Amino acid sequence: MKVAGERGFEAPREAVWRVLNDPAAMAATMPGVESFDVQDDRHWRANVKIPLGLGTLGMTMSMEKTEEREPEFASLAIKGNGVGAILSMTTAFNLSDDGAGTKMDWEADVRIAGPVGSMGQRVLQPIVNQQVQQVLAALDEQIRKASTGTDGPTAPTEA
Amino acid sequence: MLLSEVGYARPATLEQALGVLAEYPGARALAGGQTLINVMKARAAAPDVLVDLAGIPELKGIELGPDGTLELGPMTTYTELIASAEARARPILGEVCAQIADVQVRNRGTIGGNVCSSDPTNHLPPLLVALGATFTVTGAGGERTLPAADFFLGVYMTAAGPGELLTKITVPAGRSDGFASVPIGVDGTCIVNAAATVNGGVRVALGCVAATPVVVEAPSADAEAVRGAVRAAGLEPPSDVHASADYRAHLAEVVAARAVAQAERGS
Amino acid sequence: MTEPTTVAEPVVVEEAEAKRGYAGQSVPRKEDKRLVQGEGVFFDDVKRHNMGYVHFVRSPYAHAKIRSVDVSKALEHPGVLGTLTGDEVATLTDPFFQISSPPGAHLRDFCLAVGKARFVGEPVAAVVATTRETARDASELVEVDYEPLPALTDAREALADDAPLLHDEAGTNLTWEGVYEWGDLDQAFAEADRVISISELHFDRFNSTPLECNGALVEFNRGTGQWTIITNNQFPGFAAIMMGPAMRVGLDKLRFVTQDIGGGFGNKITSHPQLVACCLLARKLKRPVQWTEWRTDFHLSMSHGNERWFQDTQVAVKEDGTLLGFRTTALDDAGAWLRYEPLGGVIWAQVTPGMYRWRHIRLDFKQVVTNKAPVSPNRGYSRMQHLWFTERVIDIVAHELGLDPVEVRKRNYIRAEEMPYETPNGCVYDSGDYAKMLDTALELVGYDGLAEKRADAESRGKLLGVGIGSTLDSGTNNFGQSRLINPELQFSGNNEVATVKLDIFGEIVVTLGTTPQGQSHETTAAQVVADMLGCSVDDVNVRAGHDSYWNSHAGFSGTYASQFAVTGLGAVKGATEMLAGEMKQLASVVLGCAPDDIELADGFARMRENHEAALPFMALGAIINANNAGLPEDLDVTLNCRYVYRPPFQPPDVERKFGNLTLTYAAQVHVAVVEVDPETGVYELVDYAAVDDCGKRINPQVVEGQVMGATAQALGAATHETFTYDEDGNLLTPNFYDYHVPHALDMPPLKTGNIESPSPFTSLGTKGMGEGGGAGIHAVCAALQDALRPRGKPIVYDSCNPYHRVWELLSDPESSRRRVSVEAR
Amino acid sequence: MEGIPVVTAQSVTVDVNGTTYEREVEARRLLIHFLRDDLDLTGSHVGCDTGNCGACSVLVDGTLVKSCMLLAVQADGARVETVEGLADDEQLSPLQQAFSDHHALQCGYCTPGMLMSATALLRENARPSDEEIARAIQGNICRCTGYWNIVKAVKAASGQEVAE
Repeated sequence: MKVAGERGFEAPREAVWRVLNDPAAMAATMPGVESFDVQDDRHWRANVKIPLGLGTLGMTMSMEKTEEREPEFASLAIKGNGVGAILSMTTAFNLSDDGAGTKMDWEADVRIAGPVGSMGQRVLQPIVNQQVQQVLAALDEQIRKASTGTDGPTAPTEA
Repeated sequence: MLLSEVGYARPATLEQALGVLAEYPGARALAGGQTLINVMKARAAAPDVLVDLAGIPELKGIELGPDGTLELGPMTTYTELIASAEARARPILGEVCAQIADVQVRNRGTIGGNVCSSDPTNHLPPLLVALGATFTVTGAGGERTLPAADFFLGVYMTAAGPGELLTKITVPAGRSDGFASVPIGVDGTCIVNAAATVNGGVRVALGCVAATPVVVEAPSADAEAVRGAVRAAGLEPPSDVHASADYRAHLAEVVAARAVAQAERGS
Repeated sequence: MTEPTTVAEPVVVEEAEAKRGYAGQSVPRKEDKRLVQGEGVFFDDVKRHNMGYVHFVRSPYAHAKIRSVDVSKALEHPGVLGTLTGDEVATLTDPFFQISSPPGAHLRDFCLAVGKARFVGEPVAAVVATTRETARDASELVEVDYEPLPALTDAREALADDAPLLHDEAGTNLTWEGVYEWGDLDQAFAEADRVISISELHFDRFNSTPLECNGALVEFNRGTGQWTIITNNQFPGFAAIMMGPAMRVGLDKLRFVTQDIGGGFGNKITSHPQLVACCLLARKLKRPVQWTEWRTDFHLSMSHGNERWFQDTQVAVKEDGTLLGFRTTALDDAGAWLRYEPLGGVIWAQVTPGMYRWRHIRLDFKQVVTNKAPVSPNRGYSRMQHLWFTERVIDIVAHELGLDPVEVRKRNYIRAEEMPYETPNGCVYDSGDYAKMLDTALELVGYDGLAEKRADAESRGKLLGVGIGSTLDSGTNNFGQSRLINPELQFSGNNEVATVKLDIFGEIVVTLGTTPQGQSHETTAAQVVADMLGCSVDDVNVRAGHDSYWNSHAGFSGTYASQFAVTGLGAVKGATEMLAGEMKQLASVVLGCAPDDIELADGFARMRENHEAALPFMALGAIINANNAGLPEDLDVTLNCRYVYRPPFQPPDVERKFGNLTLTYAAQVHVAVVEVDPETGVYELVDYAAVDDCGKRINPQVVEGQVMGATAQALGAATHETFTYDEDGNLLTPNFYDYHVPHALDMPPLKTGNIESPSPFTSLGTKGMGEGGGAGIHAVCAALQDALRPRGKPIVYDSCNPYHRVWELLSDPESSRRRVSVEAR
Repeated sequence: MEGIPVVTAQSVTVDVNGTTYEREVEARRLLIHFLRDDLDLTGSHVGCDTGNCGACSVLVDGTLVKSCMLLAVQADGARVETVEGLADDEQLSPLQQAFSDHHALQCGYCTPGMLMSATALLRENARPSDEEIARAIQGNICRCTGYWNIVKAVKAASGQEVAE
């Protein structure tokens, strides 16, 4: 399942790049992160509990930065292993200057297998979309925080 | 088919229920269970604790106010709603509930469960959004009321957050309503559905085309006007084995117009 | 839906011998009393002390290397009794015997994935625990390290150079191919006035989803080394042949026990891998183990029907619609393993010309493996796909040439006076009158008044269409056809067994080799026996189910391929004749007359000329079993008779791919009337007729029940039932949420009719039946194509037409039309 | 606030077809497994894992439900009716007899659930129409019969004429 979009940030490209490459900041954008550890500058691992309304989906996620061209492009491969699902995702973003701000073009290819997958695409596709929206909203917050130095919430509000 | 280990509590009062929900962050309310138990069978969800709401009298019942306002207890089953004389004040409610699944599911499934599970193919989210219902959500901090349209946040996600319960659904008076769908087989899962009211303006809520109901206001009840309004909404529906995104978008126009036509006939 | 209507007077083509008896009557079913009380015994109802519950760990990937399987955490889980992994299986067992010639013969198929997983849902390991829930809990603790590989999910891409290779041992995804050619194609195309080309037609993947899934309770007797397998496998003869060599044991070490089975439809033939896993676990853990397959497991991993593409079809036709011949390529998608395949590569040839007289036919059959669930027989196995193809061809030809599909059928149907009819490939259609069946079906839907109905539908904004599905239900396989697949195979003919005995208190006891799943064998067998012995059906006790311990099974025992009325009842008849002969002989000794002077009637063996000289059956039973002193020494009577029925088959000619592959040909003609909502593509069947001819009917109600059930399955397959995969090999319809089977409200009004053309080749004039419902798929496809004609004449090219596909045909008829071209010669 | 108990297992007492059973049962155990595995009442069946097929249909306190979408603990204190309770001392009920008379079953796997749905219908509606019968058994999948004979049998059991 492919999703893609474009998003504007009111922050300079370098600031956005920093957040996108800071594992701790990124962890704060992901829903339900319980623990996070950085193995090296290209590999991270996280234990997450993705809130799904009817319950949570526990997963061990491993992320690998597969390509990087500072300060404009990076791509990541993410693998998640959980009881109900196996997730694999590749994502990439492109940053460009947009006046004083930054424009991010992003795309992701998400694949889910396992019992959660058997719940049907009608449910999965919107779930993926809403998770992506949450990540982007949280990313906004992190970038705002990083560029203004104010303390915002460190994680998205759980619905 | 086999559930993960789970705790079970059967409170007798709303206060007790909220207490358990507050105490266990991984707790979920169990209403009729006609969605939740199945999701648990697939182990796509594994709540730590189920809080069975069946023993709480204040969550049941249907009351018709003097102004025609209906107050629905969320633990009202579809069957109870269909049989309710009061609920006939807004006949579309019973008509739509009678199309949901089958006798067994209607006997156990509740209207509160239907909206709280917020499955995009459910019947009641678009219907209650179209009717302009309001939902009362109760938590430790007290009660709040919000429009149905603001209640649905995503698939399986609603504004009833952790530690909170949907405690009342209020449906305003009105008669000119319609509902149309394209289901998979007679009374099967909806591929697309739409609810409409023409009490005042022409208001349509579309189901199955996004994570939550999509509201479309049409300038008139004319079929072309309704279809045009749906087209203008720029839907990007999910595609699955039953319908491509394009087909869903097309069906959305058709069922919207049909729902409005039914509503017109009732006005 | 409304009650079915039946034509009041069945049309009888040939007056059968007028004889009063149970045969031909709708005798109430013996099975019903226990089943309506919930007292049937299905495998999952059986329990044993200390039994463990098996849960399979299944691959979430369509294609992945298995780097390791670690069960240590699962074993530590409280309540866990043990596990089984692919590594163990690879040392404890040999790969299953492959039916295929090379390269399919090289597949190494074990009961669990070894080294590689090849479809989502493939069992990779098994866990046994004290409760069902615990077994599943622990299965989640099994750590499998997968290395995902690209998945092959479209058969049409299987032969591409860069296609993922499923089985390294085979070296190709094309596991079997064969060229079938009969007649003179060049001549046919030279004589043709028109050549119709159809680039591609697709028969979709589905199965009949019996309501009970697979399963077993398996016990191992360490003293005798014998396993008792209480299971719902519907073809124990086949399972035994697969399992014994794999487990390196003789077949008598595998005792199969079955009582009631919750539907089969062919889908319960290939459970042998899971049964082997259970056997290994029962032995390893020294306790009975129980495996219940759940619905999602079944959809993901078990017995899909063969998906088939018909490519580059060319049809040679005369101007008047006379069909001369066709050539096509059938590309068959077998899924990941060849569990019963490549038999589908030949089974279709039982009905090579369909119901038509064309004599020049070439079919290139190619079977490929893909990363999907393995296929296995499904009601109408392999013939359904081919008959759908021939019916599609008829309608496309008729519509493209501007001819009436009814007339084209009648012009080309094999005629009643041509029966028995030898097909171009040497099969012999035994009897039938297809044109008369069509007339009956058309009359049932009021075909003459159809223009009016069309206009009425139009006035309501609907498109009305009528479609015909004519089909053959070939019954009683000649297993010799397997040699067309693999000349090395030592199979041919067919057989079935029954025993009939007269017990000490006069009880008549019948055992069958079959494993019925709703086909009413207990009842129909009792009817045959009662008629022959001159007693009441109530006096005949037909044992429920199957037990290989009873010694009433043969190599091909089971219930499959429309054959009970021929092989099963043939065996019953043979055994009963033997018993009747012995009873007469014994009575003649006691009564002091010749055996020919004795008749069996009203529960007595009596002298024809003197009904006072009579012995009740009880006396006969008592004499032989308990009071036999003083009987003549040379009296060879046991009153316990076993008979093996063997149909009169010859092995086919392997070189010419020629021979009689099947004994009987029941026929069905269905007519569907459909109304399409052109705004949405949603359609409804507004009328439906099913006319059946299965020769002599032993129990008309049972026959009609089979017709109705098969029809309902076909309607499901025609409208919503599909096993669709995404490009990663995830099944998108893994349970009844998304795999919509017909419910009561989905059923159209049904009218049934029948014709009786007794088979000249069977002892009772019967024909096997039950699989002809595929006609419904053909009829719905034809009706849709007819209904949509005013909207740009789209071509219905897929067997499954959910609303979205109909809408695509409506909104873009041209892309479907590009599949077809007509060349004038 | 005084918390109420949260249990992962508890004692459950049910009356099934007039017999009272008491068993300790895990909270996660479905009513269908409780009936089949714990009480050995194997008449009710399992045909799916999504609540679609209805083979497990039983009456709980007079209400028709699918026992695979109910936890056993939710039935604590309830009166349950299953297919095993339909016949009176081996004497088939009129409905059971009608199923046999009209060949409304083949493999018999869906039959127990189907009978319970029909029982619930006939208690509420003594003379249902074909449409009402079909609607009442909409939640019960049968893969053998195509439903036509089931509709006929239920109609006959209600004392109405049916076409032969």
